[in-house]
Amino acid sequence: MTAASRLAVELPGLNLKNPVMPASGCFGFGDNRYAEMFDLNELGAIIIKAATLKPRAGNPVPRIAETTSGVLNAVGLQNPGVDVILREKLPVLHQKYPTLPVVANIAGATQAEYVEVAKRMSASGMVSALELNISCPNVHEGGMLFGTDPQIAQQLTKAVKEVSQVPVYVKLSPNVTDIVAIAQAVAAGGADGLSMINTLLGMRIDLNSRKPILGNKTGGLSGPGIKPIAVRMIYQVSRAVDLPIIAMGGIESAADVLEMYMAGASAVAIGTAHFNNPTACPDIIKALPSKMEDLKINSLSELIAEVRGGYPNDD
Amino acid sequence: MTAASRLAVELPGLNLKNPVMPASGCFGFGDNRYAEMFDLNELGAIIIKAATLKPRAGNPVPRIAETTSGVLNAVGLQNPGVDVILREKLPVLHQKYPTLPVVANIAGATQAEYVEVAKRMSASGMVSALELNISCPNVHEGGMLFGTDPQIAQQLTKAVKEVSQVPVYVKLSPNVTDIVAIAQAVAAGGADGLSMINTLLGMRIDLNSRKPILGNKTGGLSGPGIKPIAVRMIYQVSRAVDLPIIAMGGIESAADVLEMYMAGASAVAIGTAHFNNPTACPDIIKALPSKMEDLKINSLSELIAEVRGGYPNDD
Amino acid sequence: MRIIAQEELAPSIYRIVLYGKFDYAQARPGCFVMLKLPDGTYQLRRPLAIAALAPLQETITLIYRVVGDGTHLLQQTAVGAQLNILGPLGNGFPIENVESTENVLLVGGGTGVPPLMLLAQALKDKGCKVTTAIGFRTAALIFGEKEFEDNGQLLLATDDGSKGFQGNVGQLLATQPEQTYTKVYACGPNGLLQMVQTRFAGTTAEIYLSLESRMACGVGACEGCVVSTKDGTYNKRVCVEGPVFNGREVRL
Amino acid sequence: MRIIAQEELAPSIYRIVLYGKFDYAQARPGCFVMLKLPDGTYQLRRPLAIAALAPLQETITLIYRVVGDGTHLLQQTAVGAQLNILGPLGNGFPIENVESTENVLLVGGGTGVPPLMLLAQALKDKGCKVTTAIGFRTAALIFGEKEFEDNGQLLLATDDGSKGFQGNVGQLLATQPEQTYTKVYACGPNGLLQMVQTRFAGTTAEIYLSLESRMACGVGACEGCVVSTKDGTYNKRVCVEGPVFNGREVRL
Ligand SMILES: Cc1cc2nc3c(=O)[nH]c(=O)nc-3n(C[C@H](O)[C@H](O)[C@H](O)COP(=O)(O)OP(=O)(O)OC[C@H]3O[C@@H](n4cnc5c(N)ncnc54)[C@H](O)[C@@H]3O)c2cc1C
Ligand SMILES: Cc1cc2nc3c(=O)[nH]c(=O)nc-3n(C[C@H](O)[C@H](O)[C@H](O)COP(=O)(O)OP(=O)(O)OC[C@H]3O[C@@H](n4cnc5c(N)ncnc54)[C@H](O)[C@@H]3O)c2cc1C
Ligand SMILES: Cc1cc2nc3c(=O)[nH]c(=O)nc-3n(C[C@H](O)[C@H](O)[C@H](O)COP(=O)(O)O)c2cc1C
Ligand SMILES: Cc1cc2nc3c(=O)[nH]c(=O)nc-3n(C[C@H](O)[C@H](O)[C@H](O)COP(=O)(O)O)c2cc1C
Ligand code: FES
Ligand code: FES
Repeated sequence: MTAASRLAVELPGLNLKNPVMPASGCFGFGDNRYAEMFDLNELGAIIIKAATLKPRAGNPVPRIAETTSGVLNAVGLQNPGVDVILREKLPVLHQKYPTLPVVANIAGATQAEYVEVAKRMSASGMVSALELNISCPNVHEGGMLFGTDPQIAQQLTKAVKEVSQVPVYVKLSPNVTDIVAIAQAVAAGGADGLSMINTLLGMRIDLNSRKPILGNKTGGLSGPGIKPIAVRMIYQVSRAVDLPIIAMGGIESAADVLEMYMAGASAVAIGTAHFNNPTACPDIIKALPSKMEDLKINSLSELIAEVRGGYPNDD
Repeated sequence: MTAASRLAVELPGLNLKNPVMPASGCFGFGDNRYAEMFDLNELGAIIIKAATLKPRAGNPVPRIAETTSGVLNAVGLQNPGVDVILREKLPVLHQKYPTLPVVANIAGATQAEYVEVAKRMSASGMVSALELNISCPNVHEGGMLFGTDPQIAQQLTKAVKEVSQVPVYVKLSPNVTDIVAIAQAVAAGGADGLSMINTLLGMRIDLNSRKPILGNKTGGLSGPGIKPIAVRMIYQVSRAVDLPIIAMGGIESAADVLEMYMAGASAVAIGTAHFNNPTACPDIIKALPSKMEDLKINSLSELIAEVRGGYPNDD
Repeated sequence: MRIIAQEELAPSIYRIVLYGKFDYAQARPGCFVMLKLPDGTYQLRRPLAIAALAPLQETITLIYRVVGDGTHLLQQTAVGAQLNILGPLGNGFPIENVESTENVLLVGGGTGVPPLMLLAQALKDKGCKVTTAIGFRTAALIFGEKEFEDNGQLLLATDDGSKGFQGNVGQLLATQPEQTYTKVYACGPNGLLQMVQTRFAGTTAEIYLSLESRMACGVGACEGCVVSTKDGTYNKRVCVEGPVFNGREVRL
Repeated sequence: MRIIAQEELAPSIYRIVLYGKFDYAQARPGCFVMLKLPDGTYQLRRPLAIAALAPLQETITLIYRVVGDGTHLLQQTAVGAQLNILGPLGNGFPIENVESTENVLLVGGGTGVPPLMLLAQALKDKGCKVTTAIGFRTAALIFGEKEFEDNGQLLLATDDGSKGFQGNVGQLLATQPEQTYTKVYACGPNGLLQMVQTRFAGTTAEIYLSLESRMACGVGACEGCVVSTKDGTYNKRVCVEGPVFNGREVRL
């Protein structure tokens, strides 16, 4: 087996030479200076910032606060709206990296909005899959509710699936009592895959002002501190729902990637790690083969088969 | 105001010279070698390990795994049972430290068990308050369910309150979609206070064996990585429910204590921090006055009044 | 880059000199770097302005105030240690079109002073007449005096009057005769920047303000650091479209 | 305590010597310390056995294998650095009642070897006849040879036969003539301990096994490190009632 095929994975709509992609919101539309630091063609794919129907200005600043082994963000889905993204952002990305699979993260305040964004985005010919963001903790309408009520989540998934011309991954919120119930609901709604986890709702308070640091008060917690929660949820969901999972939540290294695979992942996304290490994605991609060799893992696709085929023997 | 009264706080059943207590499960029954490293009389109070009706052997080992800025534990409420605790553990503690307030953490698999433990424990004359553990993620019966369903939580609280001769603090689980709903339910059940947060359900997988490290597979995540989640939940609950809160979750320093107060806490408990720093509690108690001075906080009781009296003006 | 010197300039204010590979050609006054803290605990780099540049010696100088854990750790870091530096970042102060005949004003306060040091030198090199007005809480906290005096005229203010004018920089400027500055560059707390906006609104001076904002990426990827201009809400990212903004357009 | 020496004994095996205040009087062979890693990221201390003690020089010696992040960081820590040490902890091997006439066997493997080094010396000091059987994967990984030879007879096994007996320690012991050891002390992986239990079950020897367990507190506060004996399930804490248990009682 060649080094290349060791890392290749196949998911609905995503035929990836390696499983590593920047997570939504941490890499813009590829139109930032990270893109000067390595060739985006090295990526397995790219997940772009959330798109909404109308432009969104997002939340008041400050939007960023650091925590121990984590970051709180309350960007609030700032984006120029689906039409500008389709007109100005995606064509540039597509032209520069014609073979780079693009996953479009989409969000909305109502089901109708989600459906409309999904329709336009998936019809563009420039995206390989949608990532249905039903889990943003930083918006006050919709956002999170879609991700915490199984019935609403299922309906939304179904509605989006009906209009989407590309596979739909539903991005789950960890801020729920029972992640498996939500995963089962979106599976019943026809999701092609899952993406997990989004951020955990958190807060920091400034001791001098005695007020929350973030303009939005609460924000989403990401980074290595949340990885054990992500691993647990992916493990639980992968045993209950037969859908591929794009894993995220604190991944910083090849070892972290493999831990996600052993939990049940089929691909991975990297968010917060970029902030310390702009070349986190290519670094991880480079480190994977030798780490796999150490652990006697021949290929990621075999690892997926082993982990996800092995459940009946699991106690 | 004297240095002493700056730290004094009054909560139902707990008239504390300072607000700092070891968290349940991280300090046994005071019968461990931490007690050789400082005088437990320095503590505001002590929360003892969970008591159940029958002795519990707990979960299979390994029970401990480290994560980035966190610890996973799956001890599984190992304890010798309420009768042994009342006969052998509490008398020793009480005799050595006659003025140290003791909070007894109690757990059960059924409501009847909780009620029985509460009855015996609270009648002992050796505990100042109960901490109703409806949030242990590491037991397969009861435990967590009591903490995730508002109705069940309310019923249980009510039943325990009916038999308890001391105030009852209900310890909430963070593994829920809506912590406020649970807090409101236990308030309606008659809780005298809240204790939050217990651990977040997490997992680590060993890359060599490809299996979860913990014998119980999942475990409870504690430590500084979860602090932003604790702060957020305490902030939300303190605005919705008029009960004092004993705050915990990643507290390591006097600054962390004050952040919890600004979120809405009335007292604090320290768990994981002991593992690195056995004298975490006395160190924090010593550091509090000068940190308060820096921040122009005259006394903790005034801070509580300011924070929790100030909500109407909050936007 | 390697730390080759670190010294206290004033209480809590440190100058750190870093040696090594850096894109010196791209660095302009007002640009900043994102410095990775030498401890894996921290998830975010810290933005610090470039205070001096020596391309031939291959060094850059940063001046920072110890305000929290990250800057505290930086201060504890020994000479000889390697620091991972991302930059130069940001647009920097626009000085391409400044003529040698121009009369320019620099206004700074606190940790807004360091980028002005590099700017003063660049403007002086162009031959302009540079006036710098900077304010500190008290005399003991003053730094950069010599650098500004070397490059033009320095107006000093201290809140307690222990050195220079007693009061803040705004009050100091109010005492100055109306001057016809062609350009005003400012960096410092928001209050100071607002004062500059107001003070020079009625003049013909071009106003350039360098802003601070909490940043995650520093490279335009996260939308964390945004600011509003008269054209929109949160429509500009401080890390890429800034940190320097047209003072007549940016909303503070 | 301060690191005053650190050296590689074999690939991935390091000896570190710490100087300073320590409760030397309480430290016995088989006791361990909980070492705080010199980086705030880590929430848990690392348990390491005491391999040598020099109360007069005020030093303790630890020998550790680099297996994960924590031991890797320890290996990177420079001589001169301060380490926070909690200990001595644990019960240690019972040697009070050992007579000078006794014939004792020590059995070890891997990172179970270090505590036996201190034990061998203590038993030799008592005048006993000490035989040590230790196993390694291959000759290059052997350490402690001199220490054990100085204190009695050493039987070496390597899995690949590159030095001493070819095979594991169990197989090595099987080749030895039946001896009448009065006491057998063992430390190492569970497989080795189980072998010792079985091998000496039919003899009259007292058997003492030193166990490893994942620990949080190390002082009996968390119930994290428990082990079962014939009297109950998870009824003993390795950190306080252990790490040394009666081999006829403990369930592995
Ligand atoms: C473009 C730019 C240039 C700057 N140049 C300088 C300089 O030359 N000298 C100097 O002393 N300071 C400068 N600052 C401010 C400096 O970044 C902060 O003081 C520093 O990040 C504080 O880090 P800390 O870990 O000590 O504080 P903490 O409060 O512990 O930091 C926590 C988080 O908040 C962020 N943060 C805290 N204060 C600020 C702030 N004022 N601005 C932006 N982020 C902040 C930190 O970066 C970090 O992410 C600049 C900021 C920006 C945006
Ligand atoms: C009483 C006792 C004495 C010991 N004495 C020695 C000794 O003298 N020399 C030596 O090399 N090793 C010894 N060990 C094992 C040593 O504690 C581990 O190898 C070490 O903690 C690994 O840390 P790490 O960060 O490198 O590994 P990681 O795997 O990254 O550690 C993660 C966590 O798991 C724990 N852990 C991992 N492996 C073990 C293990 N085998 N036993 C207990 N906890 C573990 C760590 O302490 C830490 O909490 C002893 C263990 C115990 C319980
Ligand atoms: C600054 C920032 C912005 C984010 N924006 C989005 C977003 O627009 N849509 C989305 O689905 N997730 C968003 N996320 C969540 C990430 O995609 C990811 O799910 C989460 O951060 C966990 O991964 P990490 O720990 O690797 O960052 C954002 C995260 C951060 C830190
Ligand atoms: C080893 C360990 C054992 C615990 N046992 C209990 C317990 O018996 N009952 C309980 O209510 N909480 C238990 N907890 C949870 C703590 O009391 C506390 O709520 C939690 O750890 C968060 O605080 P921390 O981050 O300061 O540790 C345990 C935590 C740990 C780490
Ligand atoms: S800090 Fe990320 S866009 Fe500016
Ligand atoms: S490690 Fe805590 S009881 Fe042993």
